[in-house]
Amino acid sequence: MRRVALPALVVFAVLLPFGLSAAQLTTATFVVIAAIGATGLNVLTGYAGQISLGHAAFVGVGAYTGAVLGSDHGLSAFVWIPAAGVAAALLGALLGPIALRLRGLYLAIVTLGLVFIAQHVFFNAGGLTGGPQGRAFPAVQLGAFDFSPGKVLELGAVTIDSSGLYYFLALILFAAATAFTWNLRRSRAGRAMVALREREAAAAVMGVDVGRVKVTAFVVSSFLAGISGALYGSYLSFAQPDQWSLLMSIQFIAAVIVGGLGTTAGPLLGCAVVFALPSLLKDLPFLPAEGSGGLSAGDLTSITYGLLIVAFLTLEPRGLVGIADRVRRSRGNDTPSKTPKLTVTTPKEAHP
Amino acid sequence: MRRSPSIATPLAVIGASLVIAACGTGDSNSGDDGSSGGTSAGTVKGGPGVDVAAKTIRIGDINALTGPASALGKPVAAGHRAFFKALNASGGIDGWKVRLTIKDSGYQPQQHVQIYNAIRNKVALLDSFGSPPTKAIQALLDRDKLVTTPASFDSIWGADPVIAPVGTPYSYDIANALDYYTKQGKDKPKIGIVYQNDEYGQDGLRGYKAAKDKLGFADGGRQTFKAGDTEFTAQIQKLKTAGAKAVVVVALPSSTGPIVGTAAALGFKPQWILQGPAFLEQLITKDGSLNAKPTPVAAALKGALVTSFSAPWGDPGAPGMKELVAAHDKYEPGQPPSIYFALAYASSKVQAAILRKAIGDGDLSREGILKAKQNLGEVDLGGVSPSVTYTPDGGPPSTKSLITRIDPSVDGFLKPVEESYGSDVADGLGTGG
Amino acid sequence: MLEVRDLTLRFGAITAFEDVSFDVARGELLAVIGPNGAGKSSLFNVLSRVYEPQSGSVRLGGQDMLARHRSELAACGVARSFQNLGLVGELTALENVLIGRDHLMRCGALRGGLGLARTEERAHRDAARRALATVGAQDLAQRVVQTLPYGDRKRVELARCVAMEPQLMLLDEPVAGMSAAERGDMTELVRRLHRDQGLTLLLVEHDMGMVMRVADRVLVLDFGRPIAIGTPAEVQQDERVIRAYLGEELAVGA
Amino acid sequence: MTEFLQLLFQGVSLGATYALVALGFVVVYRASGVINFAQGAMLLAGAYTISWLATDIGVAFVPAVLASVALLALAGAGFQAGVLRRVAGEPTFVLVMITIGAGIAVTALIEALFGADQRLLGDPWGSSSFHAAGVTITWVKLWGIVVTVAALAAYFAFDRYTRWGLAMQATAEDEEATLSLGVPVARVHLITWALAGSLATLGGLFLAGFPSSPQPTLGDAALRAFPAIVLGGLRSPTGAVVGGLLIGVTEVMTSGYAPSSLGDNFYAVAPYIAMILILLVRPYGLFGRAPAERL
Repeated sequence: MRRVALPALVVFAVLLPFGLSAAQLTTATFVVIAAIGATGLNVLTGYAGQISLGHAAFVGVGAYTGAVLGSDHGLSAFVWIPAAGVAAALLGALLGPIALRLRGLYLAIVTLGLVFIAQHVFFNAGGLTGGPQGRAFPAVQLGAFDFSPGKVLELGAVTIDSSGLYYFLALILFAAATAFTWNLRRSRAGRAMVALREREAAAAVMGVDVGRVKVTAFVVSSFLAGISGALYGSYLSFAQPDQWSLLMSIQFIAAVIVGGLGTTAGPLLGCAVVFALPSLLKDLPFLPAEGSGGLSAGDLTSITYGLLIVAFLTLEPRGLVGIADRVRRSRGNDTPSKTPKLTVTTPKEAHP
Repeated sequence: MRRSPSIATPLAVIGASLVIAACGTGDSNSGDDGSSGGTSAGTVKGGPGVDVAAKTIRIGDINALTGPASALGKPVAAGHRAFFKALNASGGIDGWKVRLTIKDSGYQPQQHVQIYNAIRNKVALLDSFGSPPTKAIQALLDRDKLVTTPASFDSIWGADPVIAPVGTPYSYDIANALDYYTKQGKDKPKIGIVYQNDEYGQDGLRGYKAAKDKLGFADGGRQTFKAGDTEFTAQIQKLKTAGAKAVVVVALPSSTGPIVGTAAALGFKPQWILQGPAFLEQLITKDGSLNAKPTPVAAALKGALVTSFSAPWGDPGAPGMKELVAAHDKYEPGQPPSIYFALAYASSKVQAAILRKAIGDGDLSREGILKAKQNLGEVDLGGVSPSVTYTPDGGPPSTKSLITRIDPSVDGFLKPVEESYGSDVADGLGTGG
Repeated sequence: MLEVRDLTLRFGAITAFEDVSFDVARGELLAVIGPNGAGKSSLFNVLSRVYEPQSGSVRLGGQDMLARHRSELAACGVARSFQNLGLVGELTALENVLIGRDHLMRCGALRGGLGLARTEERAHRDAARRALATVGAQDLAQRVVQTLPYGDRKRVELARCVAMEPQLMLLDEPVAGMSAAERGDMTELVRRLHRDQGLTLLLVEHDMGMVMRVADRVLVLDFGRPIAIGTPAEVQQDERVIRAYLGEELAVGA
Repeated sequence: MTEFLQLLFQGVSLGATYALVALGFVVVYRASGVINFAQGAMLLAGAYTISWLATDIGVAFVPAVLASVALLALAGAGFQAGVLRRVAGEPTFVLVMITIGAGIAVTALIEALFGADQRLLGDPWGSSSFHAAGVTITWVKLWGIVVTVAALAAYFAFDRYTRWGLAMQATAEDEEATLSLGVPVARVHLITWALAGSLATLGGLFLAGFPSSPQPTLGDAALRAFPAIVLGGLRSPTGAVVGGLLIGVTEVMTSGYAPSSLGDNFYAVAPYIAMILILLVRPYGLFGRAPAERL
């Protein structure tokens, strides 16, 4: 079953752009770019159980690193894309020690603060970020490949435009990220993360260096966030500091939860729902045309979007992967996949 | 026994895919895909968004009907609709009808890009709401040579040939207003500024700084805030302590109210100078209409100077206003009178002028429309907004400001004091950036 | 090998135990018994550095254990099991045992993620399988732990302790909640580890039958104070021990 | 000095509003371990309901406020019973995510129903004020402080002297044990959510009062109350109040006195920085204690 599924998925992903309209391809590209970042967050939250609402800050750091190195210093995308990951990872490494002291939702709120602090820095570091006015981001140039709008790649009869190029680049990086985390999960560090998520104190007694594992999870997570940010900024071509907002963090965490925490397919599925759904909903035929008075399609989209999250998680708290499991089980084969439940240890405090 | 766990090494995945690097990218022969009836018929050459056989032209409007700017986006969309409905009803442009496609990006750059890619080959002209979203698609607009009218007055637009802003840049408005204000009195008063910490605020600040240097008034303090703040006491207190006689407000209406209200409560009553977007009719009364219940800040706003986008509603001094009000009453009666409606109406008028010239030239291709825009010359907006001029040299379409004073006793609450005010300060500003 | 001196632990006003001192010689199996609330588990939690004692010292092979962080204990040669199981339910038995070998592995996340840690991984998987075989659980390797019966989980946990290759093993109630047959198996297993492999063991247990069968010496705690230490036979005769257990069943024999 | 006093008053009045919002968070968190991200939307809904009743329907102001408090209490309880109860026992973050989804939906619904324009609140105070020791005191701010104090006193009395308060405390300590004692835990959860709705409404009322007005961005203020609850300790009602005041004063004071080298609008992040610094020293907030570690 699995042996057929993976190649089929790859073929599907590769052929997808040729069956989509320009707008749908744009959406798909954003989804795959986001999925790289979500794959990172899945390591931190899904594997290691650390809830972060600060993902947007790392995405932003990656985007600006890419812009400064790629645009201002004219370096190759071979340099600035990885460098974006490294810069974000460094920030992650700095934050790890703070995370060591905090548990559960305390960490969530502190990382929420990180988003606001990062935005403050972005707003005031005008030399790097353009300040409030925002700045342009470089188009990817990989050797002979130019990803700027207006450039096309012709492979025989097939023409791939700028959006398509970004799509494939993002797809390759996403595949690499997924392979990395898949391996990770089945190696020493990944197991240690899961142990940490389930029983932090017990894991430590078993010899797991809890501090190092947490920092590692933060580093991997923010590295992928940085890569995602570099591509996002580049594909979007322009952004202001308020782009890297709490809303973006919430979308990321929603994506990994809706997709199914700690699962391999979760980040991509979740991103497809969270990042593509609003634009898909808007095109529903029964919605009123924009500006035709009454409820606007935009408002209806947001309402539907919020309600879908509520309804979905109420009915299937394990996410999309949980639904896939149900379908499979109802067909009577296969054991349930190992979808972990994220148990936040709610600290019981004594208070006076 | 299970095989040891691994799928292809991530490095291998990247490596393999880079093998294709033998080929490379080239330029696309852009623009001519996806248009319906793109071939020339009769004497007019078609292009994307142009149906030569049916004689229709489609204009896209990526607006902000939801999200933080929706209070402004909705009247803008209504203004566009009303203008083109009226235009089509009166026979269109030499028999050509204009169709409008309105989309909502919620003021989000990412959504804006997605929608742009969806409609770019289906439209001949574009309206794009807001600076950040428009900047996100600017590179794409340049590539597609799609003439675009932004609902945004950033100075920087003047530098891009495909962008056709309809109005005076923010910085010019501030410079003109300060020039006007300082020339009313004999001595040089202290003037402060409160501005929103974003690019809109920054452009206003640019005008303020230029005016301060040129006009030589004293700095009464520069205070910033974040959109959405409700607490302004500290900022106001500092302006008050500095002794500012006049204060420029570069804000959105949701902040203008608290700023002016806080000042009033603290007994600080400077001459307010509001940048155009800082004003909204609902700042004065409950629903923005003349006889509705006044707001708590209405009294404090009385007498404030506003660099308005457009003449007051129904202004008899503006010949174009009659036609505008008629179109409003007939096609968009549900939309309360708004300067944003008038602004959008005027910008649609410019779009119609561009199309008229392109049709006259017999070329509705992207290149033809761009050429028409660059060579359009002056467009008289009937006093609704100061007239605009487009030339191949670029630069701001207008450097003149419509300066008004808030008067809660008139419809629309704005009374013009200068219909088309220009100044040396403004003229020296350039496009910045 | 293990020297505990004057160890005291308090939670606010409540004293968990006070002035506990004892030694465990290399290759010895010392059992700690006592009525509920005597402080046995708290003692374990201090030894595994979960609780911070107010005073006293713990030395292992001459090293000061209280200066170490709890995650360093494994590398110092201390392994422990947990009363309520320290297993990760969603992982397989093999993966759980592998967690116990974390301190013996060297490859970090980067090599692991890039798939460059496979040689090491394979070696440790083999070791983990051997540990599972030691406790007779080799067939459970690929089973997800939360689907296993309780007795099997206990064995997997013991396998993890074995896989940690410790000098000193702390077992917290290894037969609690087991059926009689399972108890017998587990007792035998512990005895084998002790006798055949020469492991040093410290055992907290309620099941006197097991204690009497496997322990070299027994330490009795009551209300946080050591009241007796000696061979099983000596302790059984001790008057204070009998008094402490008054009203509680002192299950001797099986 | 006058300036300092003026800012202090503004800080305290802002802090009082944060305290109301923070208490709403803490009440829910104590009983269920969930941080209610829909608190901002509830606050917004409360402010708009008051505005709608008082200006569109024409209900007198005080009854409008009371009715809104009751309506939002019902809505809170309804959300708990209709949605959250179904997912009881699921991982905390699933519940938190559900509150985020609900928040998005409610905020969009309000915008769809009322439009994005600003509205009048319909309060009797408007911009009226008086002066004391050179400090301008607007009536709406003063009433904000008075109502906050009254609400807090009522809450603490409820918490301390009624059996529901005791039940809430017990549920917070150990839900299973409480259930086994025969305390109707389900009803306790209903009550906490009803309380959260009421407190949010009062918070919304004073955030939307002069010089502000009901507008869709008001809900963001709930985000500023986060530092308050973390500062105080997520489970401590006293902490929420102290944290709220601290954050309000910090915000206004840094707005007034922070050097420009800290960047524009430093005041907006000062609460978060204060929060992180305090958490580094006290990881469970000023009033929280580290939990006994469980293995």
